Amino acid sequence: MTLSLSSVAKTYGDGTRALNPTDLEINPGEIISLLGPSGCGKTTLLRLIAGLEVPDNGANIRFGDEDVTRLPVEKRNVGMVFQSYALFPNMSVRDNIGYGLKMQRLPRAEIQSRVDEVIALCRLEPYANRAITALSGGQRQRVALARAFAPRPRLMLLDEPLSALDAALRLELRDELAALLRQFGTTVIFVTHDQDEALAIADRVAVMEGGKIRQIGTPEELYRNPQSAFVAEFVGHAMPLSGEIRQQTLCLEGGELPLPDHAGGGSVYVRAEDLRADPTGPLQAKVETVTFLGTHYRLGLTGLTGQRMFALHHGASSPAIGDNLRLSIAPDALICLPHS
Amino acid sequence: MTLSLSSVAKTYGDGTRALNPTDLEINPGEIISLLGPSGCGKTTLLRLIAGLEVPDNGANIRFGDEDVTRLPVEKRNVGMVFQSYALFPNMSVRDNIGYGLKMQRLPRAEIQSRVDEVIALCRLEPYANRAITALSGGQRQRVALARAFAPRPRLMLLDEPLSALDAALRLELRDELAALLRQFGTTVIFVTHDQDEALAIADRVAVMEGGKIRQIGTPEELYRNPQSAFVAEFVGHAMPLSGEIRQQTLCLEGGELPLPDHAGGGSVYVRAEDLRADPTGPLQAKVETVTFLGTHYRLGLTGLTGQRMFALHHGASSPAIGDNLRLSIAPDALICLPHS
Amino acid sequence: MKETPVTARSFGVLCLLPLLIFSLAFLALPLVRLVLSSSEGADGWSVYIRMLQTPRYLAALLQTLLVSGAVTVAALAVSTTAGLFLTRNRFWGRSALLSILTLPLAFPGVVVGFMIILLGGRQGLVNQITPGHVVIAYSTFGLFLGYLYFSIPRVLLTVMAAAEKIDPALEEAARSLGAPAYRVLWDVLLPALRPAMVAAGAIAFATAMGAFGTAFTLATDIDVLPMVIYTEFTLSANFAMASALSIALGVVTWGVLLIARSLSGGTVAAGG
Amino acid sequence: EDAICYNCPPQWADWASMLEAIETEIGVSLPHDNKNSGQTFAQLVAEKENPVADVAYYGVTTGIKAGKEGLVEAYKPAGFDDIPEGLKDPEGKWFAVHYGTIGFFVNVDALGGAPVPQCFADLKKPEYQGMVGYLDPSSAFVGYAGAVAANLAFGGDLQNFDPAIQFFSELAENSPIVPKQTSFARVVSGEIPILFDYDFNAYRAKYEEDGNFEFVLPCEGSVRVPYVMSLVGNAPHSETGKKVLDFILSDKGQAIWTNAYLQPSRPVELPAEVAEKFLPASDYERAQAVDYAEMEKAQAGFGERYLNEVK
Amino acid sequence: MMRLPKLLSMLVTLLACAFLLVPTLQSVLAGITANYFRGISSGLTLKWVIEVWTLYADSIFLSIWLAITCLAVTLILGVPAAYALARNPGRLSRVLEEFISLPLAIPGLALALALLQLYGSQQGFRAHWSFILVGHVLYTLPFMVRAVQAVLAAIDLKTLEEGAASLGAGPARRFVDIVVPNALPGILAGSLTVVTLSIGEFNLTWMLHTPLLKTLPVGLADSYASMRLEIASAYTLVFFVMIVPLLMAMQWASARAQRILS
Ligand SMILES: Nc1ncnc2c1ncn2[C@@H]1O[C@H](COP(=O)(O)OP(=O)(O)OP(=O)(O)O)[C@@H](O)[C@H]1O
Ligand SMILES: Nc1ncnc2c1ncn2[C@@H]1O[C@H](COP(=O)(O)OP(=O)(O)OP(=O)(O)O)[C@@H](O)[C@H]1O
Ligand SMILES: NCCCCNCCCN
Ligand SMILES: [Mg+2]
Ligand SMILES: [Mg+2]
Repeated sequence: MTLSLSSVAKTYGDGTRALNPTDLEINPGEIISLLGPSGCGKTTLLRLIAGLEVPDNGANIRFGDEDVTRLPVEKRNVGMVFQSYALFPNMSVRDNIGYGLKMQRLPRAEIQSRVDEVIALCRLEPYANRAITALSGGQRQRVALARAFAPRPRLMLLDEPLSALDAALRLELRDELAALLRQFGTTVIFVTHDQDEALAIADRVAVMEGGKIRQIGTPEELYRNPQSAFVAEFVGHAMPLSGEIRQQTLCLEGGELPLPDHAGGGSVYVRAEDLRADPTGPLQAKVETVTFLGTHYRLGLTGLTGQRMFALHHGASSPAIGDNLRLSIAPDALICLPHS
Repeated sequence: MTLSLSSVAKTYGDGTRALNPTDLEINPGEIISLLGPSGCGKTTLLRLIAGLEVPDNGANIRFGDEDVTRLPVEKRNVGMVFQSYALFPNMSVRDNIGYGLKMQRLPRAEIQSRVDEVIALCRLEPYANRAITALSGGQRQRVALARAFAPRPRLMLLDEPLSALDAALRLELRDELAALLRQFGTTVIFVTHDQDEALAIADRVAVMEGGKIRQIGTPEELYRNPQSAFVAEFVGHAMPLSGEIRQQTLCLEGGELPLPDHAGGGSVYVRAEDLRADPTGPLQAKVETVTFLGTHYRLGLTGLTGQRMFALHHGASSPAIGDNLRLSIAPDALICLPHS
Repeated sequence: MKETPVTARSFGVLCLLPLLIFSLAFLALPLVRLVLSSSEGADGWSVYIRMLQTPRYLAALLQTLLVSGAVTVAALAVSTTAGLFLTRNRFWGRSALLSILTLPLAFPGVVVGFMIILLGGRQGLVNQITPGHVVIAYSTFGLFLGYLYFSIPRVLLTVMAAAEKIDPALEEAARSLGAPAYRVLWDVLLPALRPAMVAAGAIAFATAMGAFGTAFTLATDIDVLPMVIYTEFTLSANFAMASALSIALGVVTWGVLLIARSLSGGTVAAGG
Repeated sequence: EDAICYNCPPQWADWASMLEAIETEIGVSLPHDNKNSGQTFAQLVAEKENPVADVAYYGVTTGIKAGKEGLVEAYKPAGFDDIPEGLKDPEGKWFAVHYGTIGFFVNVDALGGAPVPQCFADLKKPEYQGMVGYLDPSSAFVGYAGAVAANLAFGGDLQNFDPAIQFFSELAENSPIVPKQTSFARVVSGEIPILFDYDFNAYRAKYEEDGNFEFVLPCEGSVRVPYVMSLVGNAPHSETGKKVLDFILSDKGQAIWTNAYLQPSRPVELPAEVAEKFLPASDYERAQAVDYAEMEKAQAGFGERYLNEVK
Repeated sequence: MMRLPKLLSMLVTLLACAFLLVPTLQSVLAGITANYFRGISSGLTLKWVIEVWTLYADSIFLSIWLAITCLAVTLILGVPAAYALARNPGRLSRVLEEFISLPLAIPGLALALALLQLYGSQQGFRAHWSFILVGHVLYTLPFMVRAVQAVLAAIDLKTLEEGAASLGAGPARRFVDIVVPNALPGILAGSLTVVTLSIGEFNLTWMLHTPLLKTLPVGLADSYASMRLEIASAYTLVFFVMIVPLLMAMQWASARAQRILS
């Protein structure tokens, strides 16, 4: 089922314009992530698709051929996974998973067998008859997924499904979530403000800011070809190389850097991992802080541009604080944006 | 002031042995981190040093020459920063920071000037007269630090000072905290269960487990020369290369690996970043998952040992799922432990 | 819910309807009737002026306010002390003490009055163990004790609930900064308990203002307002004045609760 | 059959026996009801449109007032004519059912060694501190009757209550207990050692309860007052109410009062074994009858003065 | 460390306990003593309790009946209303809440007076137990509403309902399947409070009752005024026997509800 939004916008009762008119098309079976900072309208967009909010006039939401714009959530047949999971504490794991099927008034036997199926898929057999309160965070997440998936929804919608977990568990469950969603095979839209999560799970990522979708594309596209300063900074923490561009040369406080041909007159960005210590490099900076992070050191540098810059340093030992460090940047590591 | 603990142990009223007899010496001005999983006794040790818990008989705690074992906290002159910050909600930022000085019955003018000093140091000028409730998490943390530091304590004790913050803020404030603590110049002990935090901030890290200090050393020492499987796995997520050792060769499911001379008859560990794709490598494994993480790909591998292993892959494109990958490990990247 | 404006809203209305009808019929209308009744005496609406000009009524109002105020202060002092002691110390028999202290929560006022007679009456313990005749039950002090009796549990429960929520780290922080015990109490604990104390005090006060059964049983000479209302009602059936006094009592009590609520910021409810 | 009597308290005037007899003799069951005369009157006023009670029992002045207010229905039960003039409304809106004489009902054991008081004046002595009880004269008829008695004792009359007001004010120094309702049990239990009450209550304690009780007719004199009943206007069970009233005034009913140390309102000779339990007739000579209509007229004014002036 | 303050507060606690407990013990003792004026030496007996039963059994049963019906009515009126209020927090809800809480601020006597003046002349109603019931419901309803509302506010009701809605459940289904079961701790705590308060209610009932409809506390007041001390005490003993288990259960239930809240 293809999901098509056109001119979908939302203004809340208090006048907040949470979402500007948005068009979006999502293909059957695609996993789409809505990524963006807090308050950018991710949840609002998701809830509009679910039918939990009513869009401003003029909007049109289609599930395949069906216009669902005015349909309430209970008639849309979508599966929702909430940040808090919203599992029914008064029901067992089984009953939670079977609730949607019960609402469809399926025969008891069919409910049974379909619940068993989903339980097996989500590897929840040992917990099937437990109370919700007797589950760990990760198990709850799986139950929430199973519950949303059991009625075979046309669309699965997940609002920050991992953010209720602690950091260690989040990392672990990220892979599991990605695997399960792929197994389900349904169209999925999930909201996150964590770029790692979006990059790791989604087929395509829609980066949002200020109630707008800024860019949509595959993880690699976004990382390698950000179309705006915002996307560059938000995805992969690119740092602005602020200086003056004279012809094809970028003049920085810490040296001059030839620019590749495709660089326009706009701004130039670089990522910490692309800023290399190189004794013959054209740039130089002073090491202000050194942080050991196991796989590498993170160096805080001054004197390269007006702001503090960071470089990652791999190796057994690191430059010392106060050292003057020569640096180079590979030409294709420069992110050149038309205008900021 | 040197802090010396000898035979410090703690058994709680309900019989829980939270800390086994521990000896520890901390030099003046050192920043020490207590790192370990939940329940390992970090907080207990910190509270014993603070004087908030009474140690079991036989313990001795010295601040320099002074035996403080039986001194209650209010007489020890230590600065505490709590996980919840425990700022007094009925007092302004100023009054919180000045509270310790007031308890020392300093003249009002001196309190004023010393509070101003600390406020400046912690860059809290704009908030000095605010109510605590009007501060963000990061600002609260700075106030808590300033309050603990203002009376010029002999020792600053911090219990998971960053864990009340959300992930993004935590990262940001980590550097700030490290810088401030260094500026203070006092001896600092801080508790964390996050290895990145410990490695990034501390001069020396004491890794704890089950009520014991397992190893104490600089971040690099712990990372490169873990003395036990626990430390290897907890610091830097080393993965066990479980296989059979025949003479100087490690026989794995995915191939054989010569071991360096120093390897004893114990177990061998490797970190994901040291598992290299190498067409000529002696090992092979099958790619099961590929996760794009911006700076690199993370590959989930099977067939190398009995468990799933991970490798990091730097490069513009990644191996595909299902590929058979040849791998090598640099000899000095192997972590060889005497016996597990 | 927004997604189904019509059905969800009408369901919400349906949920409220029974309560609305009941409150209208048995609360709103009777109160209106009470106001009207107050004007149906010989004095008409000037019954309120007469009320204010009759020293006996004013004295009763003052008495009631004084006794209720004193009880509030005493109950706060006793219950806060006991509440802090019980939250901060675990010992054998603690839950028994807690049960005893909350026991009178559901005693009707008459029972409380009877308890005071048993304690301070002619056959009471005090009279038996003190030399000479010390009968306190039938004095203002007896009434005060009665009100205190039913106020202690109410205040205690609220204060303890709040005391249990105080982050122990606050106290430890103060101590680590060098504060002695009394300063910890003054600088940390009491400020943290303040909203609960205001709320609990308001409850105690409102309950004492309306207390009737206790005064009725003790039959003391103290004319507290509820007794005066009762007397007005029964003496020559002066319904208008009884209504007017009831309204005055209700307005004063409700006003105090309202002020307390705005002070404590939280929800303050009388505990009956 | 059920009927409701307002103010038929089992612990007063031996209504317990009377109610039991009514149940067995004429098959009407009346619930116990502890009001006092004032409460009864107020309740009748409140329920005037739609009464709950069928018959009411109260002090004579309350009966007169209820008659005037039109709260009751005229009814002349059998035996009505035997009731002496002045003790019944000519139309039958109220009529006496028995008398009582005001005095001190004393629990001697509870006096803590102090002598049994003999006069109103004695009660002001410090040795009776906290021991004297009287029912609220502004609410209960007994209380008012006690006040009238004290007033007469100190030289007042129904136009001048100054002596009573002064007496109560002085008595206030002695911390009296002032309940609003019948307090027979509190005297029996010793909680109120001395109560202004009727002879019949005191005799019942003296002869039927465990303990040492006395009835004292104060040396300054006292009053005797009738208790009256009425048929409530528009009573829900009017006919049953009439049956009850008939029975109470019948020989059988009056005999029940007699056995409970009450003086019946119809001139019935006291049986000798009952008579000898009373104080000697010479004492009773100090108790006088008053003009009950006048007494009624003065009641509201006195109640008001009492509330305002006695503290 | 904090010797003196601790000692002092312990003393205050113990004194307060003694103050509350001693008279209840006295009353229990008096209720089973043959002659309290003479003391225990007169012997222990159950005759007063039996006498109370013969005199007041009707009152006790009436009180139990009233408590049960009061519970039923407050459940029907209170639970859906608490739900509606919890789902629509706003000025209007606050006003309504404040309004139904008035019986906590206005003395019972005044409320009873108001009811009497409006409905006192409806003979059939005035003399029926439902008239007293109305008073009890007025007084206990806010406790039910608050208890339920507190629990509903603490569980993320809106999201739970959205979860159910996304699975196809309409408003009524959600109320039955999600709201009521999850409000149960609050409903239980509220129910016990309602029953306990109803059994002990005096201020309103004293004005509203008729001689045929005396509740337990009205009977208590009666017996205090006119019965011997032993009977009054025995009656109080009966009251304790009924109310203390309820109180214990009530505190257990609200502690349980409280745990959900935190
Ligand atoms: N019910 C509401 N009424 C008014 N404003 C709202 C409402 N819900 C959200 N908003 C506002 O709309 C904007 C977008 O909110 P939304 O919840 O969609 O953001 P988000 O991207 O999901 O953020 P987060 O990462 O914090 O969840 C914000 O400014 C928010 O404050
Ligand atoms: N007051 C106490 N009474 C009894 N046992 C306790 C108490 N405090 C802690 N413990 C137990 O002592 C052990 C060590 O606890 P501690 O709080 O020191 O661990 P921790 O390392 O700080 O853990 P976390 O990271 O979860 O804070 C745990 O098993 C804990 O359950
Ligand atoms: N009327 C005075 C209040 C005494 C106790 N009331 C009982 C109700 C319990 N909440
Ligand atoms: Mg959101
Ligand atoms: Mg800890």
